[in-house]
Order: sequence, then structure tokens, then C-alpha cells
Amino acid sequence: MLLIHCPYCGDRPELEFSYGGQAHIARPSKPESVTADQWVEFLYLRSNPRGVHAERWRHVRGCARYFNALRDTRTDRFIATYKAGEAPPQQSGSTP
Amino acid sequence: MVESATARSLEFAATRWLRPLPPAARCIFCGDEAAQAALVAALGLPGSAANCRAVSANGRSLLWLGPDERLVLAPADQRQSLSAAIEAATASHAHSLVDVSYRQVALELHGPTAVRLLNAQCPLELTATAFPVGMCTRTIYAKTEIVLWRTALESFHIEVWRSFAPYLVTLLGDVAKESGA
Amino acid sequence: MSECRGKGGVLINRNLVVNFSFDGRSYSGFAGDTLASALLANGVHLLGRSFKYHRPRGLLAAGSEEPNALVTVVRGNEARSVPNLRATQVEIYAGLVAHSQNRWPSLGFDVGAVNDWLSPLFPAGFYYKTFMWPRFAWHRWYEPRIRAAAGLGRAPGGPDPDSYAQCYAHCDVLVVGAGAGGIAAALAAAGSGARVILCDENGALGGSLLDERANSQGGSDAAIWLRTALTQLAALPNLTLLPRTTAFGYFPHNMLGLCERITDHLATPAAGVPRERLWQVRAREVVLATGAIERPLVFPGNDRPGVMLASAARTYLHRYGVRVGSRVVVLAGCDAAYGVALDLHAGGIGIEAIADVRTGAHLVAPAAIAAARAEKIRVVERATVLGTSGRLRVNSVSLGVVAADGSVSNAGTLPCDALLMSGGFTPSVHLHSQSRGQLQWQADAGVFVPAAAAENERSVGAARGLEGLQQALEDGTQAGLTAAKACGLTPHAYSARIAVQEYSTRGAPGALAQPGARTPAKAFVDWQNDVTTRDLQLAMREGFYSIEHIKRYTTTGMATDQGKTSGLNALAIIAGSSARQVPEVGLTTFRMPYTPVSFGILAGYDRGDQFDPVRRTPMHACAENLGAVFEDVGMWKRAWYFPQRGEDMHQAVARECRAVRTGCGMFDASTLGKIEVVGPGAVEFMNRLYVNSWNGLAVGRSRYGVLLRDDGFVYDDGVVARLADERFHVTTTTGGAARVLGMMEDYRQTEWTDLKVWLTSTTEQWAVIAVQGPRAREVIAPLIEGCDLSAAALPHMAVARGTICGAPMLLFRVSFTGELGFEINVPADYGAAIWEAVRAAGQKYDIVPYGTEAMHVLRAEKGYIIVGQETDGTCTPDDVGLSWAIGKSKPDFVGKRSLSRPAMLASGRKQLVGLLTADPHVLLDEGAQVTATAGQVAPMKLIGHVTSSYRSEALGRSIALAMVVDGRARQGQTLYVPMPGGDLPVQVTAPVFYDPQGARLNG
Amino acid sequence: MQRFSAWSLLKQAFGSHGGWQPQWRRATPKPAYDAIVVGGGGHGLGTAYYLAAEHGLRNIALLEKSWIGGGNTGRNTTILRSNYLFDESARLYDHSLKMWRDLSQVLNYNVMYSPRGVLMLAHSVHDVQVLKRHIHANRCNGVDNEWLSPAEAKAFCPPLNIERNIRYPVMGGALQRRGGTARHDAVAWGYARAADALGVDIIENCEVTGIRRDAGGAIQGVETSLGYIASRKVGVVAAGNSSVVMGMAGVRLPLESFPLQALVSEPVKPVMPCVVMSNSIHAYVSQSDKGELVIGAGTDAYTSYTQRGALHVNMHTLAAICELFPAFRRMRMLRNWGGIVDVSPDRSPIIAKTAVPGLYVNCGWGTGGFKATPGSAHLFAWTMAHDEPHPINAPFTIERFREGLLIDEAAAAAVAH
Ligand SMILES: Cc1cc2nc3c(=O)[nH]c(=O)nc-3n(C[C@H](O)[C@H](O)[C@H](O)COP(=O)(O)OP(=O)(O)OC[C@H]3O[C@@H](n4cnc5c(N)ncnc54)[C@H](O)[C@@H]3O)c2cc1C
Ligand SMILES: NC(=O)c1ccc[n+]([C@@H]2O[C@H](COP(=O)([O-])OP(=O)(O)OC[C@H]3O[C@@H](n4cnc5c(N)ncnc54)[C@H](O)[C@@H]3O)[C@@H](O)[C@H]2O)c1
Ligand SMILES: Cc1cc2nc3c(=O)[nH]c(=O)nc-3n(C[C@H](O)[C@H](O)[C@H](O)COP(=O)(O)O)c2cc1C
Ligand SMILES: [Zn+2]
Repeated sequence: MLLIHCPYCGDRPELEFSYGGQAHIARPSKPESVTADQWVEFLYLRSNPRGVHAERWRHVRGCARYFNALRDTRTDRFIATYKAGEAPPQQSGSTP
Repeated sequence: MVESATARSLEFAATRWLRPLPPAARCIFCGDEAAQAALVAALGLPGSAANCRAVSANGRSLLWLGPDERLVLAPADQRQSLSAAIEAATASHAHSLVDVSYRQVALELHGPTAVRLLNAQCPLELTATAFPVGMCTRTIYAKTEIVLWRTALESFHIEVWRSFAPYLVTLLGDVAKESGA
Repeated sequence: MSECRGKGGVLINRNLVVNFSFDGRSYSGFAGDTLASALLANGVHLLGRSFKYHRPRGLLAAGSEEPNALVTVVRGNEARSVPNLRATQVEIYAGLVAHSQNRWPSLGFDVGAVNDWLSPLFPAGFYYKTFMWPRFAWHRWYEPRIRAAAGLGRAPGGPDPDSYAQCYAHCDVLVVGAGAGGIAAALAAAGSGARVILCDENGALGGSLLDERANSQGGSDAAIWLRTALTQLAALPNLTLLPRTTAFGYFPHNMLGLCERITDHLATPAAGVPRERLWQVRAREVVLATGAIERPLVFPGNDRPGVMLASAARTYLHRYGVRVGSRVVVLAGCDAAYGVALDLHAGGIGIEAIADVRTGAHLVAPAAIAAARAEKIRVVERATVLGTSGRLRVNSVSLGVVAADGSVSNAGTLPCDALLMSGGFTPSVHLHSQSRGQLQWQADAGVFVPAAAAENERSVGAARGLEGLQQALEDGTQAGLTAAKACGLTPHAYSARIAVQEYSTRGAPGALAQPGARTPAKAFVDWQNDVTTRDLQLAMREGFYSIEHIKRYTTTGMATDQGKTSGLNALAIIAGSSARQVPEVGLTTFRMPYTPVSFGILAGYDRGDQFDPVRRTPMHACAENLGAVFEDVGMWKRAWYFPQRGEDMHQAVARECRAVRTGCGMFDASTLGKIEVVGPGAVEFMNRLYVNSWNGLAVGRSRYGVLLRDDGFVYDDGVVARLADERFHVTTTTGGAARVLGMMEDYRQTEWTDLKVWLTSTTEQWAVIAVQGPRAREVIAPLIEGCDLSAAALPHMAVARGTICGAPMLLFRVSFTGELGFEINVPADYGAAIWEAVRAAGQKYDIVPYGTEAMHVLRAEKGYIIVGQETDGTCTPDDVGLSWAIGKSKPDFVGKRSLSRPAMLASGRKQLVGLLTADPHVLLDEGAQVTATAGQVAPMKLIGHVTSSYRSEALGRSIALAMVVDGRARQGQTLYVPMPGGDLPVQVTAPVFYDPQGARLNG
Repeated sequence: MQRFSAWSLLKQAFGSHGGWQPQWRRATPKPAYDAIVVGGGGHGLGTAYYLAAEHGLRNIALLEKSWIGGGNTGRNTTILRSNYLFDESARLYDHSLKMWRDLSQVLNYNVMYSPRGVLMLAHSVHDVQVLKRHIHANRCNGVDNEWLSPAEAKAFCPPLNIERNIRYPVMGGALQRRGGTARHDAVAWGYARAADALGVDIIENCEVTGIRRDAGGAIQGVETSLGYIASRKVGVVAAGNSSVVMGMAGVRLPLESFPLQALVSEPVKPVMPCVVMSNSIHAYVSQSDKGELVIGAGTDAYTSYTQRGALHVNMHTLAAICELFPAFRRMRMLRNWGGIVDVSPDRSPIIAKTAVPGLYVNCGWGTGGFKATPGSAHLFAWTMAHDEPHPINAPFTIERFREGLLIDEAAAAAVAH
């Protein structure tokens, strides 16, 4: 069970959270005007990296807020968590 | 008929370490900081609640649930007046006030075994330093969501949605039985 | 008890005799004995049969690494039996009943042993090469026989009556293993103020400290130190001591799983006490002091009962006062074996010889040899084993001597009743490796030791390859202090000293030198899975190169001991046979659990009714009193139908439907999800989310809302009321409540942060009583105050506040039945009282409570869909006839863009229609398929399926809803529903069967 | 290829098994191949085999970054069935199930296909509806699947608990008798051996690290940890790593990779005569030939390449197992492990050409592709050889997501194993 740092509540057990998938995928503001390719990208295409992943979590059994995290999918180690709307923190040097 | 119904919030036989708390007035208040400040004033509380903390005064309590979400608790007879007072005091701020007096019920877990009983199925660290008196949070107990609020070193106020309450009480009972509490 | 019990034994209490039985024979031992030590004390050496060849097997070890001595322990009856327990870990109690396994008819005479004779036919992987002819024979003939032969013990024979507990714990420092290293670490950390948990899989704490020879005063320095240390530990308030507790798994972010065995060692556990407890410990820092496991030697005939690890013999002697034999030959692959020989010798056990199997002169410590010779123990240097004899117990060993050129000369046969071996010790790196910590090959010691950690964790003492007690103490101390410091505490100086005579535990893994000639005798590497050197070599001959392949082809390391004693030997043999270094061969993955853990602790409290919360509505008891049958919908119990005396489901549902259509029915709708959407942004929020337009919805009015996902498919639906300018009361399906709220929060918090709007679940705030039918108004009117129920004041889809019997009420004029209908929302506490009040008021109109089944029939007659029944996640609003709900002028809503994808617009989509069977008495099966033509054979061209099918009381015939390709254009056509008994012709109709104009609604 | 048979086994027994030859060569890469298959799971090995056996290609390499069969092929609970709902899926999986029947004979390798029956349980009225819809659709598609009452389910699987005293009592089940299990490792090794015999180079420890395309965008070859290898046809069958490998060619996929766990109990004498699955309370269990109960758990919530998952996911599964089989509460878990499953939005696979000429992909099998191994490999080989899909896999394109032509088994059936 992961230990996840909620930017509002601190370190909390994974059981209190729900996973929200890849972060920073903005819903097109005018969906009607995007192309089929752009729409399929928004709906379905995911980076799914083996490495650092920017992703969303919701502290659903806690403060109920969505926030973002950088996690290395090779180790499940969290590099950072940050509030929704904030830019991901700069990572120093190469990925771990 | 209706009067007796209102008193029936949570039914189970109190034990040495667990008792049902009486019905209460409850509402969920959401809004930004300014709205929250107005709320605190309306409730007559000394200050607002920090993250994961509760403040109480005059029988009213304000529990921080999320950055813009608070749970207000007050004696049951304030059900009508409380909402009205809050609405009046916060009218100039965008906010949401929803009465949840009946959505959930409360119980109190107390005594030297309280932490152990909780930790049987609640994954939080509940030492007095990690979870001091006055701390409150939504969390889980096995498969039910609860609001857990430490009101004294050995006393916890628990809010649980009403349909989950029998599950919670039964489970606490099972856990207590096995550990001889 | 026989002469096998000598003096000493720090763990047994000779004043407490304990009687037990093994394979039906009674024995006695002492309190503190394990089943293994007690049987040995009784001279029983044959404890089991091997998996594949059914070879007689005795004890190899004394601890949790034991591969051979697996037994079934039965407590009372079959339901309380546990197979495959290691006799070395079973603590005896009065009345213990244990059985050997995998043998028939008896342990001494096992028919299955023919496999041993036929073993040339059963090399590794033989089953992949044969049993293929004739084609179906594998499943019909061969497999059942193989299965019957395989398996070890029998599964328990009935529902387990015991309970299992669980808990979460947090600590600063978790120390695994209470040997010298672990105890020192715990004392140091706890002494520095850290909250410490110290666990050990054994009942007695002390680890190797318990294995030290007593001095002339009757105790060892180690034992004295241990006693003091345990007293200190017990006195520390910030330390939790967990004996009989195995750390079985190391999970991410420093969480470990511990299995505490609470009652298995007790003769009569107190009632209600759980059998075991799962601890999920989140530790800031972890110290792994898990020690090391001795390696056997691989030589022909190394699996006879009586062939045993040297350290095990020492453990049996010092902990239990048990002599493993009276004429012992010790095969020394490391100096520590000399220590064992000397200890046994001092304990009065005859040592026939020490055969030192090391061939590099520099490997042998002269001091060890000198010490042995000083005690007149014969030492054969550069020895090897040519074979052993003895059927149910070893009775001799033939030794050879390896010359410098590698040739082997016969050195004679020594009689013996125990053959002890030591190939050196393998650090227990299991948990470190599970945590994804790295391992490093230590070539000089021939072992892997922990390298870089992946978690806040460090290994100490023998677990990281350190030799010696004092080193372990110091290492443990240091680790305890470091861990405390890492927790932000000030380390508190602590030091411990014990002086004991010790010999090096370094060895070289692998097989003993073998004479050139092939002997038929097998040299076992993995005892439990019967894997021999030859099996490993065969795998390599067949091209299996990766250790992972060799493991799987030969099953080495895959038995219930997970290769604790065999792993490194297998690696060394593979390396040796393929001209590779051990690290090149590499390790297989260490996985949890360290030793097997029962399903029971992992299931814990999730049992019976408590498996999942049972959610009941405020009116549940009312329905129960009325004899309702309930169905599970999500976690909710919903009243399904209310059979009256003698009625079956069909009759009850027909009566309930009739009542609603002709008089009045009442229904508990409390489980519907309810969400209050409040704030200045509420209207815009609803506009963006739902397909409908909400601008025009007046306060006090409601509307049927449809929610899509952004992929354009119907996700949920429900009535949405506008309670105030900035306040909506949204209802969802029962099962959808949580996920709809989750989806709303997602858009609210992460997409539309411009909107000031908030969401609050009110599902449980309200009890909801639907009163439906032509007499509905008359029924409720007398109870209600403060609101005008007339059709003019409260038309269909209007919402009003008022009171009912004095209780506050939110009243919806809605109908899911097609009749005049109201949904009375009252605060949940009032639900039962109001239910009874309505029922009382309805008596004179013959009001009938109806359940979900009647509700389904009634709505189907009206063609109202149920999300999840008509839809299955692949339906657009248009597919199910809901285009009318879409706010056409809205620029966007969730899912809108997807609706313009080509496949969503193309013809050939399934659409909602009604189906009427040619024979009105025929009821279609829900889920039945639809074809355009009759008489098709599989694979048919399917054009649709029946989603709902009921006997309609109102229409006096069966009706069905279906999703049919281009269905709306097929109205009037005859289609076919192919059933096993033939095609059923059906006519396509509109999906509304009853009151298509909706006149009754507006009554 | 050395024939495997009882006879050859006997003969070798007299020679102390000294005469067995390598089942496949340890090939080293040639500079160029006519076709390269990336990924040595069952699907990849099978693809290489069918390319050689049925499409006459001889100069083929199969590149595996680690050891063949070490991906999900070596980690799955080996449940085989074909009673999928949609016509497209039923055709695809039944194509495969039919191939399982004589796979041992075709490969001359006993893959232990054991049609012991797969029983899928219903615990609610809704479950019953869903399973019955499957049964009807399957019957019309020529796929066997039958309804069992609780008592019939109990008769078929005696240890099953059909008492009413559990939280979600068994309301019946759908039984596919042809469904069952097969030995995972044998599938990988059997295909490897048969492919090798046809000249396929099976190259282990060879990780594809890049994909080269020519000026026109077409495939030129692959960069690997053992150097560059040229080929005009590259088929990627990398399961959990599909996004990573296809990303090297600039192709983005609608996939996410999640941990999926399984576990085995200690071996016991036969107790479970069939496979039992319960989608709604998450329990999948059968007993292997060696005697362990093989139990499948759920996926973890988050994407990960760690090949491990959380304890609480297993706990949830074992709680369900203990309710359905209350006698197993005292059974013990012997080993637990995780795989990386590549999950597509509609839980159906992609077996298709890509926009990159010469590049093909077979992925998205998620939690349920072992059963499809022979069929998928067979169809993918066809697709690679003909540069166009076989009619059976024609619906399983990448484009279906853009068009909205999803084959949503997930929505229809909750979980697909
Ligand atoms: C726990 C678990 C239980 C399951 N249970 C079932 C079940 O009961 N029934 C069922 O039908 N299915 C089940 N599945 C799913 C099934 O295992 C898979 O769908 C199937 O095995 C996939 O086979 P594959 O050959 O495509 O993939 P894999 O066997 O994963 O093979 C892919 C290979 O590609 C290799 N690779 C990756 N990247 C590269 C690279 N860059 N270069 C070279 N090689 C690379 C990998 O090392 C791997 O060997 C289960 C899966 C898991 C994890
Ligand atoms: N270096 C070696 O190879 C070697 C070998 C054998 C003995 N020794 C001796 O061992 C002593 C070293 O002490 P130590 O403390 O490092 O080891 P130890 O063997 O004394 O203690 C290890 C303890 O950990 C327990 N344990 C192991 N795995 C466990 C798990 N997963 N969960 C719970 N408990 C578990 C064991 O039961 C044992 O009690 C010295 O006396 C040393 O001479 C060393
Ligand atoms: C169907 C099946 C049965 C298995 N049975 C056993 C077993 O009896 N003993 C064992 O140790 N592992 C068994 N395993 C698990 C493997 O040892 C191993 O954990 C799995 O292949 C994943 O590899 P990894 O753990 O090396 O990552 C089995 C795996 C599968 C798929
Ligand atoms: Zn939080």
C-alpha cells in the first residue's frame, strides 16, 4: 500500500485515495472545433511511460481534492505531489 | 410520532467503550476563504479550523474536511436556526450550505483501547503526536468512510453515513471481542 | 521417551510432559518441544515422503527452512486441519494430532514409492514430452492421475470455524528477527526513544543465541545475555514484542506484513481469541536481522532420513536436549561444522568422523581441525561422499578422498545413524530483496549479501553475511542507533558484549566432487520438489539457459520452502555446469510470502454479512415486516417484491402492478443517489455536464437528465430538480451514486475551475417514498400541509416543499410508472414513520407496497430505460431514444463531441424498440438474441438482443424491450429470437406499450 | 526437431537422458531479417511460428528483452474460455479456443490443455441478466456456454459455497465446458521449439531500444541492446511494454499498463475440479496439475511497471475466495507475483497494421490474453504476412477508437479474464 503525500493533509495511506490517470490533459475548451485526431488523443491516448509519470490522484477518503503527482513507474517512488493547477516541479538532472 | 422518530439516529447498546451520540444539527458548508471566515463568525467560534483540525465553542463545532469544505455540528434543536443564521451571515459570499443532519450519525469511541480498536481497520497513524487531540479527517474504517475526530486523548468522535453505521458498530464489536476490550 | 533425549535444552520444561500423536501413534514430549524435536526425542526419524518420488524423508533442518518434514495437523475435525505444516515449526500441545502426508497406505510402506523405481522415466519436464496421444487423453486419463499423485496434504474439509484478526501499526523502527543482531538493534533504537516493534517467527526469542553450548555453570554466556536483554526489552514501554510473528512481505514505502500466530500452539485456546493476526506495519525505518540459513551439501543419497544440517543437530541438542543420533558423521563444508561436532561430542554424542569436503587447503582453518583432533575426533580431509545407505534412516556413508588431480579414491564406509552436513550459511536476504534492495555477490564467501537499499532499511548480522555473535551484536546496535537517528532521535549509547567460541560460517555452495562413474543414486538439490543435480543438468542440455527457465523446467525452488536451502546450491551447480559465474547466472525473484501465510488472515474480518457493508434504507424494517424479499443492488438491500401468503414472485409482482395501475402503490426509492449542486455556477455546471439544457428550468420544476461520459456513451440518468436559482437536487441511479459524484468532482475540480459550485451527497439525508397510481393524490393529501397538490399547482415534474405529518418534506411530482405519482422526500429519521403513515392513509384505497421488480415492469410498459439494463456502456442517447433530452443549442456538454464520431452517426446502430411475441403467453428471455430471418444456424447474423422482458399485467401479455440494429426503421417487421427449441417470431413495436400519450401521468 | 513421445522418453531413459537436444538454439542476431517479432511471450513466439509454418517466411527473428515467456505469459492464471459477448470477440476467442484443442499435437509439446470447465458466478439479479445475455449470444455464435442453477453449480464444483448465509450468495453461473486451463510455460517453450525448428532465430536478452524508419516513414529495422538489426517488417507484441516500444516508432497507443497480481497456495490433493470466476466479487481460482490453487487478483489502481502490486488487492481477493470456499480459509499462500497488463479503453485487443508501413502491433490483451495466444498469434502472423488483417481481427484496429467502433467487453461484462 503506497504512502501518498496529499498536499493538504500530509502522508496518507493509499486506501484513502483514488487514482485519476495521467495529469495535465486539458479537455479542449471547444471540443466541437477539434479534429478527430485531437479528440481521440484527448479521450484515449496516454503517455503510459516507463519512468516518471505525471498523474492525478484524488484524496477521496480525505480532503476529497484532486492533486497531481510525479511518480516513477519503475519503482512506484513518488518524486513530488503538487496541487491541481500548479506546474509540475522541475526535476533535477536526469530521471532517477 | 414524528418526534420519537427524530431521536432515533443510531441505535445500539452502549458499551464501556462505545456509545451512540445524540442526534445533531449538521451541515456541510463549502466556499472560499472569505466565505469560511464569515461562517466562523456566524458560528461564534474563536477562529477558523486549520487543515485537518476542528474548532469548537458553545456546543458548536467546525470540522475541516477539505480546503473549501467544512462540517458544522451543533445541538439538534438548532437544526432550523443554524442554517438560517449561516445563510444570513454568508449571503454575500459564493458558497454552498447543505443540511446533512440525517445523512450521518455519530458515535463516540473512548477508553484506553480506542486507538487499538480503530487501528484494527483504520490505516492512519493514531499516536497523540501524529493524530493529536483536535485533529479530524475523513478516512476509512475497513470498507466504510468515516470522519474521525479526536476529542480527547482517549476519545474519538466518529461520523458515519447512516446505512454504514451497523457495519461499523458490528465490526468494532467484533474487534473488541477478540481483543478482550 | 527414549535415550534420544539427553541433558539440557533451554526451551523445554521437563516438568511438563505433553502427549501427542503422530500417524495415530501416541508419543510424549515436553512443553517447549516442536513436533520435530519431540519426534526425534522418540527416535522417530521418518517424517514424510517426497513430492514426486515418494522417497522416505526425515528432518533436514530445525527451523522454517525445513523442506521435508511436512505434516497435517488436525484440531478436532477436518475443518480445523492444516496441511503442509513444517514439523519444525509446530509447537506441541497436549492432544496434538499430526499426520504424515503424501503416502499410502502408510508412511513406512508407501506404494507411491514405485515412482522412485520408475524415476528414469520421470526426469525434469517429462510431462511436456508425453501424454499427448490420443488427443483427448491428457485431460481424460493422464491428468487426473498426475493430479492425484501430486499435491502434498489434503485441503481442510469444512468451513473454518476460527476467526482471524488484522491491524495496522506504525512505528519508528521495525526490527525483524530477534537473534543477537535484532535484539541489540531493538534495544539500541528503543533505548534512544524510538517506538520499536520487534518480531520473530519463533515462539522463543534469541535466534542463534539459543544454540550456544552451556558452560560449566550450566548456562552459556549467550543465554545469560539473552535473559538480561529480554528482561530489558520487556520493560521498555515503547517496544512491542511479537513472538511467533513472521515478517512475510515487504511492500512499497516501508510497509511490511507480519503474520502473528496466536492460538495454534495452545491446547485449548480461549473462546473468541483469533487464530492469527495480520499486522500491516508502516515503519519509518526497518532493521532486518533475519540471520542466515545453512546450506546442505549435494551428494548421492543425501536425502535419507538422518541426513541433516549440522546446525540443526546443534539446535536440537541445545534447545531441546535431543540427540539426533549416537554415531554421527559430520560433513564439513565450513568451519562451523567443527563447532557442531565439538558441541555434540561434549553432549555425549559419538562423532565417528568429521569429513572435511573442502579441497582448497587454504579454506580450512587449522584451528578447527586441531580442536577436533584434540578431542580425539577423526578428521578426514579432502573428503567426498560416494554414497549412503539405509532405507528409512541412514546407516552408513561411503567416503572418498579427492586427490590433487581431482581423482577420487575410496576411503571406506562408515556406519552412522546421523549424517550432518554444512555447506556454509546463506544470508536471509529475502525481505531486503522483496523491497527491491540490491544484492551483491561476495565471491570469497560464495553468497549474495544486501547492497543498496530501496527503502529505509538495513540488514544486520548474519543477514548481511557477518560472522560471529559479537559482530552481530555490534552491527545490530549500530543499525538500531542509525535507525533511531534517521527518525530524528538522539541515539543513546548502548553496547553489548558476549564472548563465545565461534568458527567461521563461510563455505562454498554447490555439489560435492563426484567420482567419474555415473551412480544411480540421486543427489538432491531441492528436497521438497525432488530436484536432483541431474535434473538441472538435463535442463541445461535441453537448452534452458536462463535461471528462470531452469527453475520452471525443473521446479527447483518452487516448493513450499521456496528454495530456502536449495537456491544457492542450484545456482552454483548451474554455474559450474555452464562455465558461468554465479552472479552471471543470477537469482530468481524473491517474492512474498517469506513462509506461507493462511488465507484467513488476509481475508480477516471480511466475512459473512460483514464481507461488505449491508446498506439498508430507513424503511427497511417496514418492508421486512411486510414480508418483502430483498435483492442486492450494489451494497443496498432493496425490496424486490412483497409476496403475500401463498404467492410466488410472478403472482406478487402482478398484484403489485395491478394496484399501481388501478389504485395506488408505494415504493421505497431511498437508494437513488442524490447530489446537491449549489453555487452561482450551478446552472452552467449542469449545462456543461448533462446533455440537457437547464437554463429554462424554473425553480420548483424538475427534468429528466441524461449524463454521458466524454466518449459519448450513456453513463447515468435521473431526475434533476431546481430548488433555488443556484441549487439543484440531482438524482442518480442507485449503483451510480458514488461514481457520478466522482465524475462531477473531477470536472468541477480539474476542468471547470472557473465555476463557483459545490457538490454535496445527500443520498442518505433523505428517505424517499414513491406513491404512484390514480389514487396517489387522495392517499397523501390528508397527510400533507403547506403545499397544494392540485394538478394545476403541482403539475407533472413540479417540486414543492411542505410538511407531512409535521415532518419537513420535499415533494416531487414524478412518475417512473406512467401513473400519477409523487415522491415524498423526508429526512431519513422520519422515513419509517411516514412510510407507515402513508400506508395507513392508503388502506382505504387498498394501497400496495411494491418492490423493484414491479417497478421494472411498470417502467418497461412505459418504455423508460434502466441504465445498465437497456444500456451497457455502448449506447448513445439516440440509441435509446433520448435525443429529445439533448439541449440542441448548447455549444458543448460532456460527450457531445464524441457523438459526432462517424460510427456514432452511421446507420446500423442498435436502437431501442419494443418486441411483442406472436404468442402473447411466450415470455422472452432477457439477453436473448434477435435475428432478421428465421432458421439460421450458428454462427448467426445477430441484429440485436432483448434487454428487458416481463409479463405485463396491464396489457395482459408479455412485452419486451430490445436493442435492435436500425430498430426504429423496423417497426412492424417480424424478427426472430432464436432459442434452443426454435425461433420465436416477434413483432417490432415502439418501446412504449402503455398509455403512449402519457395522459395518465398528468392526471 | 527431436520428436517428443512416450517412446522417445523411454529410449532416453536408457541413456540416462544424455541424448536430449536443446529445445531451441541460443541464436545470435544476423544483420537483417525478413521479419522481426518483438516480444517473446506466447503471442510473439506463436507469431514467429505461424509466420514460418504457414506463410513460408524463413528468415525471422524473435527478439526478447529478457527470457522468453517471462512476461505475462509466465505470470497468468491460465484461464481459457471463449464465451465473450460481442460477435467480434466471440469469433476471435473461439478461433483461439479451437486451436488449443490440438496445440499439443501441432507443436509436439504437451501444453496440458485441460478443458475442465470455466464456471462464472452470478451474485445479483443484474449478474444473472448479464450472464444470460452472454449465454444466448454465445449459443447463436456457436460458442458453448450454459446456465447452471446454484445446485447444479455445486454439483459441478463441490467445494463451492451456495449457502444463503454469505453476503452475495451464488445465484447461478454460466459454464463453458470447453473452457479450462493450460500450462503457461509449455506454451512459450512449445512455440519456441517449433519455431526454432523452422529456422526462426530466438534471441533472448535482446531489448529493442529504438525503431528506425526510412525517409518515407517506413520501417527499416530496430536498435537493440545487441546492436542494429534490419528488417522491413516488424511486429510488436510487447504486452505491458507496448506503449514503450511503439513510442520508439512515434506511435501512441490507447493503453495504460497496470499491475495485475496472482498467487498460488501450497499444493494439496485435488479439491477444485474446474475453474471458478466471480467478476462481481473478484475471485478467480483453479487448481494446477501440481496441486496449488492458482488465484487471480484484481489490478492495482495505478499504472506501474514494477511487476508487483499491493497487499490489499490480494486481501480483497482472498476474502472473496474464503466466502465462496470457506474451507480454504486455512489454506496458505505460497507465492504471490505481479505482471504488467496493457489495458485498452474497451478492454479489447488491438491486432493491426499501423500508420507506419511495415510496423504491426498486437497488444491490449490486458487481463485476459493468455487464452487467445494461439488465435492471436495465428491472426497476427497472417496480418504481418499479408499486410492486411484477417477477417477475424479486422475489427480490432487502432482506428476503432477514433471512429467510435468500440468492442466494449468491459462495459458489457465488468471484467474480462
Ligand atoms: C496475473 C495475471 C493473470 C492473468 N490471468 C489470465 C487468465 O487467467 N487468462 C487469460 O487469458 N489471460 C490472463 N492474463 C493475461 C495474459 O497473461 C496476457 O494477456 C498474455 O499472456 C499476453 O501474452 P503476450 O505474449 O502478449 O505478452 P507477454 O507474455 O507479456 O510477452 C511480451 C514480451 O515482450 C517482451 N518485451 C517487452 N518490451 C520489449 C523490448 N523493448 N524488446 C524486446 N522484448 C520486449 C517482454 O519481456 C515479454 O516477454 C493474466 C495476466 C496476469 C499478469
Ligand atoms: N554469518 C553467518 O553466516 C551465520 C550463520 C549462522 C549463525 N550465525 C550466528 O548468528 C548470530 C548472528 O545473529 P543474527 O541476529 O544475525 O541472526 P540469528 O540467526 O541469531 O537471528 C535471526 C532471527 O530472525 C528470525 N527470522 C528470520 N526471518 C524472519 C522473518 N521473516 N520474520 C520473523 N523472524 C525471522 C529467525 O527465526 C531468528 O530468530 C551469530 O551468533 C552468528 O555467529 C552466523
Ligand atoms: C499458473 C502458475 C503456477 C505457479 N505455481 C508456482 C508454484 O507452484 N511454486 C512457485 O514457487 N511459483 C509458482 N508460480 C509463480 C512463479 O514462481 C513466478 O512467481 C511467476 O512466474 C512470476 O515470476 P517472478 O515471480 O519471477 O517475477 C506459478 C505461476 C503460475 C503462472
Ligand atoms: Zn487530503
